[in-house]
Amino acid sequence: MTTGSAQSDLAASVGLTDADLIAMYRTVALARAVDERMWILNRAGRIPFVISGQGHEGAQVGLAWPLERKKDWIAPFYRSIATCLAFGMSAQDILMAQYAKAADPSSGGRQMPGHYGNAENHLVSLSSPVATQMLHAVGIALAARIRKTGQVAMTSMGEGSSNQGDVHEGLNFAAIHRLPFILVVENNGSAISVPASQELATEHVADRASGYGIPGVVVDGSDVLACYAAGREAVERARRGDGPTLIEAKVIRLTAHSSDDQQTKYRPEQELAGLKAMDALPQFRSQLAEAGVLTEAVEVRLNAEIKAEVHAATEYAEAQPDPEPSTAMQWVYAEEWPSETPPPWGLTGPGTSHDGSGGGH
Amino acid sequence: MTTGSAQSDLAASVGLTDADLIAMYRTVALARAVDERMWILNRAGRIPFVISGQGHEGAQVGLAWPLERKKDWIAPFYRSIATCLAFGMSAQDILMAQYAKAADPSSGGRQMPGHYGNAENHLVSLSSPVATQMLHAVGIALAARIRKTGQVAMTSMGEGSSNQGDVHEGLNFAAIHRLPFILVVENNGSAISVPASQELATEHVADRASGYGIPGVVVDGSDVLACYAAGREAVERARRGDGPTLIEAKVIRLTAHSSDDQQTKYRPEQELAGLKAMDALPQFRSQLAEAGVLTEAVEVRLNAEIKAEVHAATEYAEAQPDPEPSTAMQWVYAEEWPSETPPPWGLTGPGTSHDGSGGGH
Amino acid sequence: MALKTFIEAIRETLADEMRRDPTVIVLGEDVGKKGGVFLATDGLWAEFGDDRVIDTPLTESMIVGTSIGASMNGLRPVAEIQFADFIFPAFNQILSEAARMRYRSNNGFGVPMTIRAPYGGGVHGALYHSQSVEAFFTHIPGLKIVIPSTPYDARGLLRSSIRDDDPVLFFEHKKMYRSVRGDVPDTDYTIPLGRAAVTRAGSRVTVIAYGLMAHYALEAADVVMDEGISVEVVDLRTLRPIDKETVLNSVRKTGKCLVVYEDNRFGGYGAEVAAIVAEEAFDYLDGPVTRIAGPDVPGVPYNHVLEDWFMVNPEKIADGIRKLAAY
Amino acid sequence: MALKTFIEAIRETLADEMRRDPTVIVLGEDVGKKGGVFLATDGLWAEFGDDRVIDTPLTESMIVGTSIGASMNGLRPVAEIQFADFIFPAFNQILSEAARMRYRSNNGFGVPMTIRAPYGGGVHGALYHSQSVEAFFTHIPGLKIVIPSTPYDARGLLRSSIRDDDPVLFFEHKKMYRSVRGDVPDTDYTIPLGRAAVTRAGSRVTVIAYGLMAHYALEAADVVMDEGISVEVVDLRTLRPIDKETVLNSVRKTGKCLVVYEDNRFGGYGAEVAAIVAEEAFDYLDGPVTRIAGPDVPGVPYNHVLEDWFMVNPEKIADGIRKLAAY
Ligand SMILES: Cc1ncc(C[n+]2csc(CCOP(=O)(O)OP(=O)(O)O)c2C)c(N)n1
Ligand SMILES: Cc1ncc(C[n+]2csc(CCOP(=O)(O)OP(=O)(O)O)c2C)c(N)n1
Ligand SMILES: [Mg+2]
Ligand SMILES: [Mg+2]
Repeated sequence: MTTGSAQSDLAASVGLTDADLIAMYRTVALARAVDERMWILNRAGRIPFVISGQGHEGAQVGLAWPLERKKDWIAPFYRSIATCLAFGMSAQDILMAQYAKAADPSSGGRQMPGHYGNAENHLVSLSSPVATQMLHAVGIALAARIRKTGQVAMTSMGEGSSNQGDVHEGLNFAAIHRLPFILVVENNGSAISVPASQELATEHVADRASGYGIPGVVVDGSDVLACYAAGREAVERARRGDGPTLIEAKVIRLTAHSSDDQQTKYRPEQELAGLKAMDALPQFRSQLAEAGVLTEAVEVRLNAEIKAEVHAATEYAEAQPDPEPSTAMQWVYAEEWPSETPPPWGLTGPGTSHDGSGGGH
Repeated sequence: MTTGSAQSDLAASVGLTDADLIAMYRTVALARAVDERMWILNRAGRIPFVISGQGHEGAQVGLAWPLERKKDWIAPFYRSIATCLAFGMSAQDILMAQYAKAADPSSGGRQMPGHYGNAENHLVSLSSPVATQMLHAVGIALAARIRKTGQVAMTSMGEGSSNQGDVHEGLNFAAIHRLPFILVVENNGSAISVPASQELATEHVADRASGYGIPGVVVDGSDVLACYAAGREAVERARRGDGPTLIEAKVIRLTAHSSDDQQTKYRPEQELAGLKAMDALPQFRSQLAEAGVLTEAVEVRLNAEIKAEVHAATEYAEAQPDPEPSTAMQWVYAEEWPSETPPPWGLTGPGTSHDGSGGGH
Repeated sequence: MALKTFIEAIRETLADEMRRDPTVIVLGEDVGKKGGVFLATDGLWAEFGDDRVIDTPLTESMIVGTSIGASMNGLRPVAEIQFADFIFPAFNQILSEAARMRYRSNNGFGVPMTIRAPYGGGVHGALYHSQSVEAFFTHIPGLKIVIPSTPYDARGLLRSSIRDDDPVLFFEHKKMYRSVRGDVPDTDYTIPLGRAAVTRAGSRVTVIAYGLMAHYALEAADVVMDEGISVEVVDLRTLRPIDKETVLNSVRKTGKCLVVYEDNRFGGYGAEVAAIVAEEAFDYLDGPVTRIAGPDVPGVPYNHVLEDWFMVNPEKIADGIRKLAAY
Repeated sequence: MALKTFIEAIRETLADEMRRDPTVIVLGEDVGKKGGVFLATDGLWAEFGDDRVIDTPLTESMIVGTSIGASMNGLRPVAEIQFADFIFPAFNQILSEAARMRYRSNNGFGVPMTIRAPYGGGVHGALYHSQSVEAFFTHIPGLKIVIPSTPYDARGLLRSSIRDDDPVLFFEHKKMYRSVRGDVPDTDYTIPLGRAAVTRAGSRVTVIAYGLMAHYALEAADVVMDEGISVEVVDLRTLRPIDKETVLNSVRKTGKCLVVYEDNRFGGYGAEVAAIVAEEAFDYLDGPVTRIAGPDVPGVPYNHVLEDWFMVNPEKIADGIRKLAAY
C-alpha cells in the first residue's frame, strides 16, 4: 500500500512513505471520530445501541495495513471499526450500519450496529456469537491455498473470545496445513466485566501459539508502527506458505462494553483514569509530529476533513430510508423470491408503534 | 493404594510394595485377557461390536493407580478397560457391557460396548461424542474444590479427541481456578485412519499445556512405572491445590480402531509389525521378572487366575437376561414411572426378528 | 404479598435457594460483580462470594459441561447463559450429555442442573439477541423446559427447577424483566413442573401460549371480547413435560384452538402442540388448529420497521382469533 | 441403467461432481485414504489428491466453520460428518452462521456448502450411532434439508444439493447404504430440491414418510393392501422446503393422514407435517392426523430387545394404518 514518495527516517525505518503514515494516522483518527459520533447519537436518542472500538484503533489500523485490499480477507469483530475503515469501508458505511438503514452495506439494516461486513471489500459479515468468525477466516485461507490465489486471511477478536473452542480447532487446522492465516487477539484486559485473570491462566494469549507450532507475537497496541511491523511479518510469512501467526495486541477499552453497560460498577476509577496514557491516537500523533511527518498544517486539514466526513456521513445516513417490510423475506435463500411462506399478516408494515425497552447486550 | 510390605529395589524406587507391583501387573494382564476375549466373542458372532484398549493398558494402569478408589473420580473413554479395572470394575462388569445385559452396571445394556461407567466406583458414564467427558471431569474437580472434599478428577482421551474445542475450554477453566484435575491424553498416533501429523501441528499434545500455564508431561506409555510416577506427581500437585496437569502417554493401538474397521487399508504393514516392541505388557512382565518381583510361580498362578476370571465372567454374562422392553422407558427422568407417553405399541417386545446389518462405528 | 418485577422474582429466588441449600451455585458470564447483564444475579456475589458465584470465561460449552460434572459430584449448579442466542456452543453438552446421562447410565448418574437464559425479541436485539430457542430443546427427551410468564410463576417454577433432580432449561423473556410486575408472596411455595394454567376462562376459542405471548394472548382476548368472542387462554408454563390434560380439556370445551409462539413457525414448539390437539381432540374440533407464530426468516431483523413486522403482537393474535372464530 | 446400492450412488455422484467442477472439495474425518467409515468417499482421495479430499482432525465445528469460509472464497465444500450423532459440536456454526449468512448480509455473502451425514437406527448403534437429527435442522430458516430414500433420488438430489447456492444438509440412512438397491442412469440428471414423490398411489389413507421409513411405509402398504386398505405413500425427499402441494393434494384425496418418522415423536419433524395437514386440509379430514414415530426416550438403546422395541418398522406402521382406516 506504499503511495507517495517523501520519506522521513521514521517512514523509512518501517518501509513506508510519509503519505502512508499520514493515511494511517487519518484512519485512526477517523475511526475515533466516527466512534465518538456514535455515542453522541446514542445519547441523543438517535440510535439505540452502540458498541465501540475506542482504544483499539491503533492496533487495528497497524495490523490491517499490510494486507492487500480487495484481495486479502478480514473477518472482523464488533470493535473493528478502524479495521473496516482501513480495509475499504467508509465512515458513511459505518454510520449506515448504526442507523440500520435499507442501504446499509453491512446488512441492509437487519443486524445490530457493530455487525459489519462487506463482500466487495472482503470483510466477512459478522454475527454476535463470539469467535465463530475464526473458522470462516481459516476456511477462506484454505480456499486461498487450494485455489492458489495468494490471498491471506486475517481475523480478530477479544481475549475473552479467544477461549472459545472454535479458536482451538481453527488454530490447529490452520497450523497443520500451514494456511495463510493470521489470528489477531485484541487484548483489552476484560470481557465485559470479567478481568483477564479470570478468563485466562497465563498473561499472554500469545503463549498458546507454541502449542500449535506457530509463532505467537505480543505487540503494544498503542504503538501503531509496531503493530504494522508485526502484521507485515505475519502477512509475509503467510504469503510465503510458512503458515499462520497469532498476534496479540495489548489494547485498552476506553468506553463501557457497550451502551447497555455501566462499567463503573466493576472497573475501579483508577483503572479507567490510567487508560488514556495508553491510547494510540495521541501517541501516534506525537510520534508523527516529532518525526516531522505530521505538521500542524496537515493536522488542521485532516481534522477538518474528518469532521466534515463524519458530519456528511451522519446527515446522509439519517436521511436514508428504512428498509421496507416488503423486503423482509428476501434472501432467506439465493432464490430471488419467495423463499418461505409469508405470515398471515403478509409483507406490509404492522402500523403498530415502536416502544423503547431493551438493554443488556 | 500401598498394600503388603515386601519391597524389592524396584518397588522402593517408586515408593510401592512388591504386592502393589504384582497387583498392577495383574490388572494390565487382566485387561489384555478381557480384551482378547472380546475379539474372540466378536468373531464368534456372540457380540456385534468391539472397541479395544490393547496397547493402552500399561499407561492406563500406571496413571490410574495413584488415585484413591471411591474417593477420586475418573471420566474414562472407550479404550479405558484397564482404567476401569484399575479403578474398581471387574472383568465381569466389562463383559456384561459387551453383552449389553440387563444387569450391565455401565448402562443396563442401553449403550454400545465400550461405554463404561459406574457411579459406585466414581467412573463417569461415557457417551460416544469424543472429549465431552473433559468438562465433566473439570466440573467434578470444581465441585471437589467448592465442597472441600480433597478429591482429584482425572479424564482420559485420544490425541485426536484432544483437538476438540471442549478440551481447550476445560483446560483454560481448570487452570484459572487451579482445580484438582488431570487430563491424560493417550496418544496412539492415529485417530481411526488419520495419522497424528494430520491431527496436530506439533509432535506432543503436551506442548499445549504451557498455553494454560500448567505442566505438560510426556511419558512413555509402555513404561508402567514411569506412568505411575507421572500420575502420582500430578495427583499430589492437584491434592496440594496447585492445579491441573496435562499428561501425554505415548501408546500404541495394537488392533484396528474397532471391529468395524479394516486398518490394513491405511496403516502400512511395517508400522503394524513394529508395534509389538512397544507393548507395555511384555515389557512390564520382564521388568518385574528381572527385579525378582514376578517369579515364575506367581506368573503361572496369575495366568490361571486371570483365565478363570475371564472365563467365569464370560459364562456369567452370556447367561444373564437381556433387558425387558417393559423397562425401556425407565429413567428418562428421576421419577420412577412413567416419564413420557409410551408409543402405540406399548412396552412389550415387538416379536420381530433381529437382523445383522450395521457397521462403521 | 409484594408487587415485584419479573427479574426481581428471579433474583430473589436465586438468593433464597442459595441460602436454603449450600450446594446451589451460580455460574456464567458476568454473573459476579456485575450481577449479570440484566442484573438477574445482582447482589449474589456480594452475599455468597467467589466460590458460589463464579464469573466464567466466555465459553458456553464449558459452562454447561462443568455444571454437568459438578452436579454429579454433589452440587446443584444454576448456570446462566447470557443470551439464549449463545446457548448453541453448548448444544452438544446439553443434548448428548445432560439429557442422556440418567437414561444411558440406567439411573447410575443424574444431572440436577438448571440452565437459565434470557430469550425473546421485541427489544431491538436483531438476529442474535432476540431468539426463541425452545424448540431445539423441547424435542430432547430427558430435559425439562420451563418458560414462566409472571413473577409468581417465575418464583414457584424456578424453585422447582433448582430442586429438580434432572436438567431443567429455564427461559426468561427479556422484554418481561422490567415490564411485567405481579404479586409474589414471601412464602416458600413451589409450582410443580408440568402443569399449565388456564389464565382466562372462555368458551369459543382456546389460545395456547407461553412466555411473553401468554400476556399478548390475554391482551388479544380482551380486544376480541369487545367483539363478542369469548376466549380461553392456556399458559403452558412448562413446555416439557407438557400438560396435555389442561390443553385438551380446554380445546374439547371450546372446539377451536389457536397456538401462539414467537419463534419461527416451521417446526417450532407450537407445531407439536398443534399436532397433539389435532390428533387427540379431533372429534371436538369445529375448525382447524391454527398457529400464529414468527415468520420463517433466519432471525428477527434489527431495524424497527422489520422488527415490528416480525414480532407477533396482540393485534396479530386478535386477527388469528377472529378468523378462527368465524370459521 | 445400472443397478446400484444406495452408497454407490452417493460415491459416484461425489466423484462425478468433483470431475465436473474443480471447486468441489470433500472434507471430513477419515474421508481420505480410508474412504470414510462407510466408504462413501472411497477412491476420491486416490483420484483427486490431498488438496481436494481432506482428512480433517476430529473437530466438527471446524469442519463446518471452515467449509463456510471456503465457500465464501470460491469453493463448494462437501463436508462429511462421520455420524449425524456427531454434528452437534457444529450446531452453532450451522445455525448461527451457515443458515444466516445470506440473510444477515442482505445477500452480500452466500454459503454454497453441502453437509452429508449418515443417520438412523436399527444398526446396533445405540444412543449415539442411531440418531435421526433432522428436526433440529428443519426448524432453521436458511437451511435446506434432504433425505433421499432410493439410489436414484440420492444421485439426483445430491447433485442438486452440491450445485445449490445455499447450505444443504443431506442425511443418508446408514441402514440403507448396502441394503437398498435401485436403477441409476448414467446421465447427468438432477432432481430439484423441494419436490416430494408419490411412491404408491392409493385411496384410503395417505402415509407421509422419508428415508428408511419411506421403504417401511411401502412395505406396510403392501401388508394392509391384502386386508383391503388402499394406501397412498408420499416420500418427502426434501424436508425443507417442504412440498406442501403434493402432501395436501394426497390428503385431500384420501381424507386420512399418517405421518411416519423414526426420530423421537415429541417435537419431531413429523409434528410440523401433522400441523400443516391438520390446518390446511382440515375440511377434507375423515380422521385425525396421526403419527407413528420413535418413542420419547433419550436414544435408541443398544440391546437388540430394546432396539427392536424402539424402532418403527412395517408392522408398527401397518397397525397405525389399520387404526386410522377404521376410524
Ligand atoms: C458465544 C457468546 N457468548 C456471549 C456473548 C456476549 N458477549 C458479547 S461480547 C462479550 C465479551 C467479549 O470479551 P472479549 O472477547 O475480551 O472482547 P472485548 O469486548 O473485550 O473487546 C460477551 C460476553 C456473545 N456475544 N457470544
Ligand atoms: C464428536 C465425534 N466425532 C467423531 C467420532 C467418531 N470417532 C470415534 S473414535 C474416533 C477417533 C478418535 O481418535 P483418538 O482420539 O486419537 O482416539 P483413539 O481411538 O486413537 O484411541 C472417531 C473419529 C466421535 N465418536 N465423536
Ligand atoms: Mg476483552
Ligand atoms: Mg489416537
